[in-house]
Amino acid sequence: MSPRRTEQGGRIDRARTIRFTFDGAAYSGHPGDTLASALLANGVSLFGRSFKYHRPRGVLAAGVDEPNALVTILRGEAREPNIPATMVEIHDGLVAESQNRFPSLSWDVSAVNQLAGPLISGGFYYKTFMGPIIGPLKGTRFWMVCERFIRRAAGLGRAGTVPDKARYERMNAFCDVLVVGAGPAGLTAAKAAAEKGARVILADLEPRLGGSANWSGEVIDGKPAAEWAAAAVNDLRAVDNVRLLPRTTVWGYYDGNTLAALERVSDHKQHPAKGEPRHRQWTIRAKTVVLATGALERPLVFPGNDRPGVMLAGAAERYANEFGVLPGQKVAVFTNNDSAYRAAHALKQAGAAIVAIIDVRADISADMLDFAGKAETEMLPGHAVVAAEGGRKLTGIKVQRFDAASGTVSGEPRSVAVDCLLMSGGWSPAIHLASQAGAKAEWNEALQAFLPPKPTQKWTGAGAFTGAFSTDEAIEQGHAAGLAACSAGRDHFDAPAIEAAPGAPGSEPVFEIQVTGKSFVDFQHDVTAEDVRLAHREGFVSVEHLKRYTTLGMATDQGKTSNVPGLAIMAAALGKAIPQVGTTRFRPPYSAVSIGSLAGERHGDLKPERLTPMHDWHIANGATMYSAGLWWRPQIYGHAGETVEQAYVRETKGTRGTAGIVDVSTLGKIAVQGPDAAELLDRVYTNMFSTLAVGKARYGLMLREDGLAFDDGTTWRLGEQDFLMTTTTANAGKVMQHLEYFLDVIWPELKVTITSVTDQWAGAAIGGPNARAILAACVEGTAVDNAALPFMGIVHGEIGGVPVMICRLSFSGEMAFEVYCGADWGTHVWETLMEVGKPFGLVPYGLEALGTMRIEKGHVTGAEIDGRTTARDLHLDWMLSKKKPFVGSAMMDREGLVAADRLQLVGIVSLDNRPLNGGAHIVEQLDEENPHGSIGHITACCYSPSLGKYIALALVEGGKARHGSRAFTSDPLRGRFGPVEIVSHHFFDPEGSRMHG
Amino acid sequence: MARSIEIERLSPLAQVYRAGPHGNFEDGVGVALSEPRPGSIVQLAAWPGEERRMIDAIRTVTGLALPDGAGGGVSEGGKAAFGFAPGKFTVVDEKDGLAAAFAKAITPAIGTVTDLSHGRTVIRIEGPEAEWVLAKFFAIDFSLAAFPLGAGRSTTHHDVFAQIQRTGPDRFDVHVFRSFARSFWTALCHGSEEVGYEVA
Amino acid sequence: MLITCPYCGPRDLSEFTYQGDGNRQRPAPNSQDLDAWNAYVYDRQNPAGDHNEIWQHSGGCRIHIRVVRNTLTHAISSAVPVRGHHGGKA
Amino acid sequence: MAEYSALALLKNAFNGNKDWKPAWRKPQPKASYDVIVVGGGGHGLATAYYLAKEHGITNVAVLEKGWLGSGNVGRNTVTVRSNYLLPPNTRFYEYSMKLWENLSHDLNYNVMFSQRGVLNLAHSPAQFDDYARRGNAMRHQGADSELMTPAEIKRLMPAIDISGNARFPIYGGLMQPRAGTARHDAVAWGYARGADRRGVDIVENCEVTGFLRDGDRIVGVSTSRGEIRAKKVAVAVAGSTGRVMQLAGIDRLPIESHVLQAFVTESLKPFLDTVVTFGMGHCYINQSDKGGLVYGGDIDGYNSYAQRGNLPIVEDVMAEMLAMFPSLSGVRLLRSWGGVCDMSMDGSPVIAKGPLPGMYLNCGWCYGGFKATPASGFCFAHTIARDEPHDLNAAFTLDRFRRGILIDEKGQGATPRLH
Ligand SMILES: Cc1cc2nc3c(=O)[nH]c(=O)nc-3n(C[C@H](O)[C@H](O)[C@H](O)COP(=O)(O)OP(=O)(O)OC[C@H]3O[C@@H](n4cnc5c(N)ncnc54)[C@H](O)[C@@H]3O)c2cc1C
Ligand SMILES: NC(=O)c1ccc[n+]([C@@H]2O[C@H](COP(=O)([O-])OP(=O)(O)OC[C@H]3O[C@@H](n4cnc5c(N)ncnc54)[C@H](O)[C@@H]3O)[C@@H](O)[C@H]2O)c1
Ligand SMILES: Cc1cc2nc3c(=O)[nH]c(=O)nc-3n(C[C@H](O)[C@H](O)[C@H](O)COP(=O)(O)O)c2cc1C
Ligand SMILES: [Zn+2]
Repeated sequence: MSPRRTEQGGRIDRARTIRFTFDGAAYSGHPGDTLASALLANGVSLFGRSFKYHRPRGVLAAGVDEPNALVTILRGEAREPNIPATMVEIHDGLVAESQNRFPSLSWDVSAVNQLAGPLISGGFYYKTFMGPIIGPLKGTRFWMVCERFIRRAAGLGRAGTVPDKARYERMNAFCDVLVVGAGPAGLTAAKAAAEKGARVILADLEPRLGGSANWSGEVIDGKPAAEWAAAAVNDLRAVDNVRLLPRTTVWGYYDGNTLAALERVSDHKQHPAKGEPRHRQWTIRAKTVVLATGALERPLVFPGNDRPGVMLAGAAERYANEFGVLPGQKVAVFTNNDSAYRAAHALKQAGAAIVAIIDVRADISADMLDFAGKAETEMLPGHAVVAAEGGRKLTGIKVQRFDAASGTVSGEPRSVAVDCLLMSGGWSPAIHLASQAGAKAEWNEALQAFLPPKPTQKWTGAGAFTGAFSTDEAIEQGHAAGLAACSAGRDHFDAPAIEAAPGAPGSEPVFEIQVTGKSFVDFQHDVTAEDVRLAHREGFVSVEHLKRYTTLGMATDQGKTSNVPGLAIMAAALGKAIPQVGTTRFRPPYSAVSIGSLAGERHGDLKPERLTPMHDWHIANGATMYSAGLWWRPQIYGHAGETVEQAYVRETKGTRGTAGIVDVSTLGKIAVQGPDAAELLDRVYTNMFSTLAVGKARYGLMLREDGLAFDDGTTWRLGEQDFLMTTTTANAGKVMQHLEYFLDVIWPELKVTITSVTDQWAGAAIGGPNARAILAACVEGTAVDNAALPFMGIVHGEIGGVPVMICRLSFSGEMAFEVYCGADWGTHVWETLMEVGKPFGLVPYGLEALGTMRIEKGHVTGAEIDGRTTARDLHLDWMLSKKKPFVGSAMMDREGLVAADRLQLVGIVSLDNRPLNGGAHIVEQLDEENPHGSIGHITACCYSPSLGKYIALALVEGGKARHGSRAFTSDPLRGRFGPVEIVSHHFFDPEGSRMHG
Repeated sequence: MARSIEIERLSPLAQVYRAGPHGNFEDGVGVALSEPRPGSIVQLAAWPGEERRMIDAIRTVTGLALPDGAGGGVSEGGKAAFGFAPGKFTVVDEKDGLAAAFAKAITPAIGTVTDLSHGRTVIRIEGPEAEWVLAKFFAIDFSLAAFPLGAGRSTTHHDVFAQIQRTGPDRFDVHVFRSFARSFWTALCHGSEEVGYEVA
Repeated sequence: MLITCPYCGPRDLSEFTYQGDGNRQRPAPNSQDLDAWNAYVYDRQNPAGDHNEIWQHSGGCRIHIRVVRNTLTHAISSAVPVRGHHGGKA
Repeated sequence: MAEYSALALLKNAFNGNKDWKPAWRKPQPKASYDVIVVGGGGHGLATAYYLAKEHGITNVAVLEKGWLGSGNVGRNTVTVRSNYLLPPNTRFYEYSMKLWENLSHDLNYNVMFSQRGVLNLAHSPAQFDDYARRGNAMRHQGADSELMTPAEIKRLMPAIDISGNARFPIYGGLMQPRAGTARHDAVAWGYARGADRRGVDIVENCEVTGFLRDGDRIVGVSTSRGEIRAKKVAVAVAGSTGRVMQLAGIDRLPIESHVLQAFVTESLKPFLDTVVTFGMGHCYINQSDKGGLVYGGDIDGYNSYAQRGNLPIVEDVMAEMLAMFPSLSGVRLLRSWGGVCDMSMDGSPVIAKGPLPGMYLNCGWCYGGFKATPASGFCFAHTIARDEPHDLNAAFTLDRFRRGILIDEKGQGATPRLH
């Protein structure tokens, strides 16, 4: 047994031993230990190095407020930096490392930074590194050289670079009452609400529910408080309207009483169960919340207060009572309030010698003096610690007479040899969650603490959170809050009897002992009291300026211990009262949250995949798949040894030579049904649809309200009141919302139903000289000749025993047909077509060939309808009906939209027979060295097998007027320059003789 | 599609549907996952004021008597129906032919019928942990009090739109777009591993 | 944030799409009044306080909802369907 | 006031840093000024600075309702770039970049402008072409840009996932090497000190609560610290544009105020030198000199003046961050916050005279106005001093919407949440 482990007591399981490593050295501890308690028990005093000065640091706290003892946890190659050792439960095989030290924790070269202290005081970097005005280091160069070193010196832990395989999950929960904090107040609140039948969730960030009852040493209803709490927890566990969430930090209080909580599900296990996540991110929608988050102890500010061995009094008490660990053998206590006396007592009972209690207050109540007597200690009222000494371990302190009213010290300093100093600067209620909405905390002079703001959401508070610092008040308030939360009236409450140590709440308004030496306010960030005063001198006097100028409160602990002392020192410098200075803004998260948990199930799988009905066929037949939004689509069906260009050229030639087939299932399909369906279409399309005959389709163009082009596609009239609209793949969702908006908001009088039927239909477009013959060979129940199926006609029939709907329309420019069938039959119909088409030379083709054929035809897609072009720019003005208003018609003729210099659609032919690049620009005068004078850019390009040339579509200033003129492609990014000719965008078969057949 | 089609329908889940127990099942499975594969799914939309007649038509065609109220529904004897939006209903039948039957019963004066038999994939999750697993995906309250038997809910998991009907005390039918079905199924299986699951 | 859909009940923000200022008036379809169109398409009320706005329950029943929401606190004081349907009725 | 320099630092270190003086004075507002700038953000302060420096107009007050820099200048993700597509933007932001490159010197204040590069990831050939178009547009306007291959990207940031089996594999990227980051607060403080040194009064805790009028004309403001008259009143209040203009009786503008959240992780040893953006969604990350990863994503998507957001966006941003860097799941989010962005109807700003006589308006910065700070101040000062726009801001008018002369980088039209 290590010298620091107490003989008995504590809520650890001494019967079992756990082995773990810290910085490569093997240690052991017990179930119930944290990494901090286990290391302390092993006599470790040095845990880490501070951020700026690399000062040696030990453990300050015992919980979530720890600023110093940060470690990196390793899980295989995955790294979790900056975890407070106080929040790590040990398990067999745990591997932890210290941080921010080189080469080792005990010998760190950067500790020389301490010498440069005054030089690198708050904000020093703003005042220097501006560099020379001329020469190679001018401008920002000099700063960037210096910055490299600063960056290397800064930072705490190291992040991993190997993907983390751990599982993270999200969970949605609903409840009547969420109780945050399972101390005496929270436990009582949960019980009261549960008894009224409310659905209750009780969350606490600690593994062991019970809060301070686990270490207060008090007696409740005749039982040690910890046992009382354990019994209460058991009662709650037994009822099924309560969910207990230990290891769960409620970290965010969002709108609508939505709270975010992080459950550390399996961090404490060596081997998580199968499928068990590491972290679970809870989103809890609570009708009401009980905030019972307790209070956090504050340090005192005096020289050397950061030495390993200087610890918060409450933390030490907790180590002794909850973990059976003695933070020191020779202990002094330094306080401005009564609560630390209990800590002295606890440590005394656990076997330490209490050398002295140094209290800034000159007058101490008889109760407390009496109580101190039991700790067999020297009492030093009206004294202060003016120095804590030692390096990696505390060796002693210096004490001087202190006058609290004037804040001055007097008399000779006296040295006291101790290996541990407990300090208490009073308590700050953990009001973070209540304050996240931005409401102002209220300063309480008696308690010297900020109390919760007025509720901005539906919560009630209880216990130390409200400033009620005694257990009987906490329990009383907890009960009342539990009832109030489920709108139950107050009833008779048998409050338990409590035996507690004496002590009044509140503390003396002493935050700093102002003597020479480095006195730390923000431990992790090395912000000293002098830094606060420097900020004051330089005019950074608003608390928010103070924070930003010194980085006070910006470390991983977010100033849980440091904020109040910091602003108190600023208030003193300004000669103002603390509430006039105010606090900085509270923000989520309450304590740091793993990014993995926030990504939840999306870690490793960002978005779902959308697959067409024929997806597996494409894969089986050699398709290279292309991610288009969420969809996967065949890019090419490459043959062995083919380049992409060779493949699409072959597929294009095959289609234009014989026949080709392409999966068009991804096209957006919207059923537009009802008596006013045609009317709606007339209003949203630029052209007329009410005149369309049943059994016919029409190409349509939609504009946005602002008159710019929005989307295009064909719409099929399947019945008098029944249309099937198709949209581009990318815009399917947007068009759907566009229509729904108009129907709901603008034209509620229209009787139209809009339904997304994209997934109902499998679609295959089959085109080419043999397309009709292939269909004729397999379609039953209808003819497909010109008479039965003219251009833009629709017929119904069967292929392979499956009902199909066929529309004759063409994107490829060939005689082509779109064949639609029920999606579950898509593969069957596709395979039938392939089978029947084989003797006709039918080839499947992908997006590249599709793109090639549309470029040859000059059809536009999203690359041209890019939200900045008008119908005129795209030469679609023939579609703008003059007979009716339509969405966008009023705005489409604004001066900027009809200007002569607008970018308009043209064709481009490469004159040097080299490929063109998408995104290349077009210039009139080539200047490779200093490119300028862009007149437009290429939107889509390909090798055109039909023309035997590299061609492109482009948007170019002036457009049509340039047809036949020479220009250059200018693509400095890819070093591609060369002559081009600007031509009409109709490259191929402009009369459409092929598709009309 | 009045007559039955002989050709087998291909489920989007076929490639990933692996019958048997999975995940942490050693101490029993928390949920069973399956694909009921109904013969027909239709969506019905009533014009404002015609909801009553629509509900009557549903009863005439399917024999299902829908309760009043938003999201109300029933599920019995291989058929199910529920409201999913104002005046809008999803009706499911293990047999095909529902769209044709409704096309006769619902006149243009009442509303519209849209066949989605192929467009939606129904995934069934059943068992003591069904609520727990679904709560990993959807931000709605699955407790019986908030989500009564037979009721339907429209909701989403990120990009995946879903209509969910409670078809048993611990059974839910989740309707998703067919194109997303495989992805969602895979995610659902993944999320079920913790409680152990069996694919029926 | 939770928005109470008149049909579906309280639902998470993630299920909704914001459709902006609900005070805008669309001119008559054949109106040639460019100022009115400009006001409708481009100008927005942007108050600090209660804002009359339109949301779509796009991840749910897909109806549009007229919501009065305070832009300083995000508190919602009313949410009714834009269209004439009544909440709670099938 | 003392020059800042390494020498001054050393000298002060020796006497306990006792001699440093306030970075700017805390004057009482005078009864009248030549120019009042409403809003002590980056743009307002830069405007005052350039009014003094470029136009010799020093009888200027900057009125700030809270503490200086409490707006977006003090809460942004610090990315400075000029990688815009459309000529009016490319030109303007490239000019801004040039001012940034010399700003620390100009201000005698190290704003920590660090040209560490900004990389936009492309996830498909189509997106790559789109970026190439933008990169080429930049090159044709004299800005720098380069395309990068996945292997080059991997070399630059070893933790990035370039595996082909990522849901959205990385196809390449568009890099602007001269782009980078600057220290947000330092920009506000540096401009404040610079303007103050030239005689400008910077008045904090002075909220403009109304406008003084002479007929149509704006002749001053009423404030929480009394009435102040001015020949010219310039409004540069970013996210508060709607509220402030309402005080002048203008209750509709082509502006919506939206909340944008930002995030910072705990400090890490150097992990990421370059600013990087994800292409299949909205997420951008850089690492601060302190070691925190500073990152953000899309706006929450609803009108708000609350400076705080909600969970859905938080989760989206984290998921996208891990799609790029799947090793970061164990790294922890330290703090999140929000700022109110003045989203315009085409995503581009307004720097113009008007809309009322005696008034000048600077707004519409969406979530990209930090990088604009120097050029915005420069152009706004020019517009105020000369009563006509500089060439660089001539396109940023308020009437461009009505006239259809839009500057719509994303092609999203009048849906501010999509810009
Ligand atoms: C989270 C976030 C991330 C961003 N990231 C980037 C980025 O990476 N790169 C980039 O270029 N841009 C970014 N931006 C945008 C950029 O921060 C802003 O566009 C820019 O700061 C706005 O200009 P400003 O600095 O003048 O605004 P602000 O700093 O907001 O200044 C406006 C000032 O006006 C004051 N004010 C308001 N009303 C009154 C009144 N009635 N009286 C007196 N004063 C008043 C405010 O208090 C405020 O201080 C981001 C914005 C946010 C919110
Ligand atoms: N001056 C004093 O003497 C003093 C000061 C403070 C507290 N106390 C003691 O505090 C007790 C009050 O009981 P109580 O129940 O109010 O507080 P408590 O400290 O016993 O319990 C608070 C609990 O809330 C948990 N918690 C805090 N923030 C959380 C979050 N965001 N998410 C999840 N859990 C969170 C903590 O882990 C803790 O277990 C009394 O027993 C009293 O003796 C005394
Ligand atoms: C670039 C940048 C880096 C930041 N780094 C930190 C940080 O390391 N620690 C921290 O607590 N906050 C950090 N913040 C956030 C600020 O604390 C603060 O939340 C933000 O400036 C908004 O102000 P507010 O929260 O007071 O409203 C950072 C902010 C910015 C803009
Ligand atoms: Zn709804």
